[in-house]
Amino acid sequence: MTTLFAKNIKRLIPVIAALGMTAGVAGAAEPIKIGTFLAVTGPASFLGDPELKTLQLYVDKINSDGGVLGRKLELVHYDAQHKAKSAITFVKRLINQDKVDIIIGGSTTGTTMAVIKLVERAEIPFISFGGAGVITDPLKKWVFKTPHTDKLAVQKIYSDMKKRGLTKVGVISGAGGFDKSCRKNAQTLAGTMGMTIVADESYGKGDTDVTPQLTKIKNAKGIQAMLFCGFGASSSIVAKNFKQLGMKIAHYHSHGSASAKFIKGSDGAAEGVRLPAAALLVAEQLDDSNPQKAATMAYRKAYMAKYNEPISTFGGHAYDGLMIAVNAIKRAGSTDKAKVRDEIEKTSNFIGVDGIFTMSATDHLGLDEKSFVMVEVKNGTWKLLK
Amino acid sequence: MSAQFLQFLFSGITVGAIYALVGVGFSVIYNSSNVINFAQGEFVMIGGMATVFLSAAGVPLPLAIILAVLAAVIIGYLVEKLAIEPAKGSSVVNLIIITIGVSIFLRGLAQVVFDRNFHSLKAFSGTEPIQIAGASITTQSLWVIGGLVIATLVLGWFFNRTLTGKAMLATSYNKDAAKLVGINTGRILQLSFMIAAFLGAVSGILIAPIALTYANVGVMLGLKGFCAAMVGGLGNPMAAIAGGLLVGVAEALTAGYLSSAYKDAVAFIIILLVLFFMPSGLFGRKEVDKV
Amino acid sequence: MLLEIKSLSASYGSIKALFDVNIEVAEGELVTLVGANGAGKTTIMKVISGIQRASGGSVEFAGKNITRLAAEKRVRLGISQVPEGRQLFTPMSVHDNLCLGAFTRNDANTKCDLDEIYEQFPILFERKDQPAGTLSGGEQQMVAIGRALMARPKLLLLDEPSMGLSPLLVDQTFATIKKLAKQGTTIFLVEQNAYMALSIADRGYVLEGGHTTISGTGDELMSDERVKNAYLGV
Amino acid sequence: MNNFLQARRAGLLMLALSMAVLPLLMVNSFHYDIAIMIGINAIVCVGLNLLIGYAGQVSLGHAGFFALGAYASTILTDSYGWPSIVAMLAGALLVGVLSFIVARPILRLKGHYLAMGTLGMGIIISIILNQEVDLTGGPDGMPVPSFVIFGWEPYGNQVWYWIVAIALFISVVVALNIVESPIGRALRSLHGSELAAGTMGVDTLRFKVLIFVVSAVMASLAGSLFAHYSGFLTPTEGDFFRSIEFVTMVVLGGMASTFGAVIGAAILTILPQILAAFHDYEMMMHGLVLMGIMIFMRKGLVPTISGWLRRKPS
Repeated sequence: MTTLFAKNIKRLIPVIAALGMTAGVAGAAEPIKIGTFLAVTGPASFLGDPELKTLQLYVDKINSDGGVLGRKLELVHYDAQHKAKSAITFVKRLINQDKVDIIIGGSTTGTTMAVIKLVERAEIPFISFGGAGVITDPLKKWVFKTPHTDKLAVQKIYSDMKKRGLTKVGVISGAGGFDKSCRKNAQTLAGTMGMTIVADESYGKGDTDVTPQLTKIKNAKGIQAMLFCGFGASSSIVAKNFKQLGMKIAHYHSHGSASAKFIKGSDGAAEGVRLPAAALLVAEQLDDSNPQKAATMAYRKAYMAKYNEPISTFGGHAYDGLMIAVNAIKRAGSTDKAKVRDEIEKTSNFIGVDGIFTMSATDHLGLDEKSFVMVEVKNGTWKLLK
Repeated sequence: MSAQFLQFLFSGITVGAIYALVGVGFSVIYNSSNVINFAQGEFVMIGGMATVFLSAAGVPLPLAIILAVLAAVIIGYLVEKLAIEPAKGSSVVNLIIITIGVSIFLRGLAQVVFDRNFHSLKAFSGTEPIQIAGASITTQSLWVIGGLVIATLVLGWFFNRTLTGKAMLATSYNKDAAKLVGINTGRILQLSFMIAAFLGAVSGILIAPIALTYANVGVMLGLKGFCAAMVGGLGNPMAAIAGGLLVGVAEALTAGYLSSAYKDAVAFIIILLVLFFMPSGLFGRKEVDKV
Repeated sequence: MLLEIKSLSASYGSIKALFDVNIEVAEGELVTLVGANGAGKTTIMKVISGIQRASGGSVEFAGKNITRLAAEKRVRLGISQVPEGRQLFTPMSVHDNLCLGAFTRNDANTKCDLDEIYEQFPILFERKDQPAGTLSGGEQQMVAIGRALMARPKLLLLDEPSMGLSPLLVDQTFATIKKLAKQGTTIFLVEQNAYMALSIADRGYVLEGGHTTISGTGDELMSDERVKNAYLGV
Repeated sequence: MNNFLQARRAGLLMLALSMAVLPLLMVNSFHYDIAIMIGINAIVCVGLNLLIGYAGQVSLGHAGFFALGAYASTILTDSYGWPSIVAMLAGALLVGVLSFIVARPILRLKGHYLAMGTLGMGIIISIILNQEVDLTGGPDGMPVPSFVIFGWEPYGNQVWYWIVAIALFISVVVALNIVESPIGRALRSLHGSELAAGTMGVDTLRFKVLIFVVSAVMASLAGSLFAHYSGFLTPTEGDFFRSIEFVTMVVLGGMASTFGAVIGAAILTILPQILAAFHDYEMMMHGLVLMGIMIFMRKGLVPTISGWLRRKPS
């Protein structure tokens, strides 16, 4: 028993040591290390997959153009899935072992929130791709983000509803973090924006049918519109059930449904669904005078040329994050973490895929409601609403 | 009000039919091997994903369906041959971990062979719902329910009328006695995995237009199917069908009348109640503790 | 020899249950094996039918070494066992139980031809749609024997057929066995009720402490003092 | 018996020694992080091993207890301002009472029914943690206040390493004492044959309940440590897959081997870090490793390897 245990421990040692071998060794002309942890597999892979592809695409592009400050970029990536614990472990690995200069990524709000304490303690700049507003509100010194918040999305949706005279809303949301955060915003904003929530339903993980919930919404008194907070396969299931029940009220989704997969998966049921989305989604429909048109078209072209698959708005978050980071490093003239952080905060009028970013000491997102456009599904494709 | 109830019932029966089909797979395998196959949900996924990818590759849908089911059945056979058979005589915990290992492996494989996105199949007979007494049901739901009815009839015929079916039942009742009348119980075990894979794949294809399909679609369906089999009483395929419908309808009614947030807990609360008060399931036979 | 067992041994884990067992059964014979409880009688049966593995020695059937053959394949060769405690498929009907006995016979006309069995055991015909588990002990024994006969065995193994039966039913059961033997079925019978067994057997063996000790014709054994003292309670 | 005591003392010595030597091999804070996670998982596994390995009762719901302990600590310190030690003990008490209440009906079940019962219990806990957003922060989780022991706040992975190492050592001592106590002997008879134990006059259900509660409380305490160490908590800590992970660690290391539980925890904590290099193939490899070990080393690593060693006398 004893000797056996000793043998096992001895056997373990090389494994642990091997983990240490990968630790970077300092050198003079070393690359700028950009650390990232994304949900490339698992249920949030629809976020992480295009994000990683975008990062790889543009890191290669920048390197072939001579790099940044004369140094090459090196992307250090781990697949943290949607798991907070993996995110914590991998961010520790990025900070302590890989010794990266900046961290971007974190596909979900959950994985982002989980590592905030770590990056704040390590004092390393961090640009998240997580959706929820809590990431930068309240403000954290070292934390920034690129995607529009669900709060902005709900604001945009409510404004559109108001414009059409709809004030009585039924909300349906899933069990995920995005869903719950969006639902909470829908509740709190309803008061300030003069909306009334007349039904509030939710569904579970992996549910295949939500007609009972929609039936309740359909029968809610005075209902005029339905808002769906969620993403992935659920978006299509909700749309299909909505159609099945012959519901006639206005049908709104959050920006979580802003992907071609949603329309395709809905088998025609997505027709008439309105949602807020990044301009990227309808880049070719933008006015030529729109300053975002050039940036979004360029990203779209590059991505589709390399991967031969439709772009998603999520990859856009990664593009903006990487570019904001690179620009800040250029302006700082070094990878000094404090300087880079200050420069990120000074980002101003950066025309990205998600919108035009102007950050400040009180705003670590730098986007407003205007960065969203409202679109509607028409004839199986996105139609920009003006 | 009654139209609303009917609507909940339609939803419950559609979902319940899916749980039932998965649950029957659990039962059939448990019957011939006392193995709870935690990879049962993955057969559902393989059926759906393979059909989607084959038809996207230009294979006509009926052929794609046949090939997908065939693929699932072959994988079912391989799972038995390569993971279950070598573990003959292992303890319950070991077998649980092995089948969970199979489940993780198959999901990983699907991510590599297919992809990580969700996909949909077009509804088999259009998307126009049918109205019944103020409630509506999609034609695809009818396909699912029809699939369950046919599966029930075929299984009933198989177990009660064919010698192979009877041999399968006999093996579940008394393995040694089955060997003594010349039944190859190893073959029966392989057959049970193939039947379970067949049922899983068929349900995966039938629900793909409703629930969509993706590499992890089987996880929750597998657990709920397990509930269905357990509520009915492990080892009785017909009871698993009743169990599945019961769980599905209970979920829909809970979502409709009580709380949609805790709808998912319903299946598991039913399970605990059944286990505490009727340990061999609602329709199960008493199990004698083996010394 | 139809069945030839040579220096057979078997064990449960590290416990040796049998060693050096030697038994021969010729075609048409009714041979019995008697011994005390726990002597290993049932283990021998299981080794012959293939449910239990032998750890040494050999089992030959009709000149073929079957020591390592799977149980279900032995049925095809013509070995049928009526196991101890009957081991019916209790939730299934009597009819289905009997039909499963013919599982290995693929010829169409015997698919499930139960006339002979029902002729032999008329009571089973009356009970044919009842679940086997609801029958009385004696009737269940008939089903078990009937199921084994359905395979048209060359060798019928009977393991403790009198166990748990009332004296009247024991007599009935032994009458049945005798009748089967007369019809030409080769039978190997294991019994705790040594007196009954030896009185109908052509030959017999005594199993003691896991190996065969005395053998002889039924009459010889019945008059052997050692057997008398130990097993016949005389 | 004497032999066993000797082996046990030597085993503890080895454990203490290896925990003392390990820091010499660890180059950076990330290595400490892995070691700490191993320690926390190992505490759960040592407790779970009493239940699975010695009492022969499967639980597919222990992550529920782990998460309850973690959330109790977090919520009581965060929302109610309790001292972390008190919150930790309160969490343990809560889990103790809860596990005691569910133990009797659940442990009457056997085999797959027991597995299903514990699985259902764990999933219900996990659903509650996900749904009660105001209390738990929902699926996105909540930050955890720092751990404070009598005014001292441990900071840095090296400090945490020692806290967890000491906690693990105590857990192993407690577990070994239980194994060697009259209860432990009763437990082993349980595993052999329950009916036999029943006829020997051992009140099997009472012992099973006791062990169930002990293992749940150990999971709860480990959960509290985890929450404070990681600083952020999400409901995935209590989900079905986490429960499976714990069970796998126990079975992989070797059932009915306390040190095996520690080794199982170590291997399965390191494994994902190694498999991370395989990217797309990570899940497939993970599944294969589970299957392979369960098929070829049924009794788990430690008993199987010690069996090999015993077979060839060296």
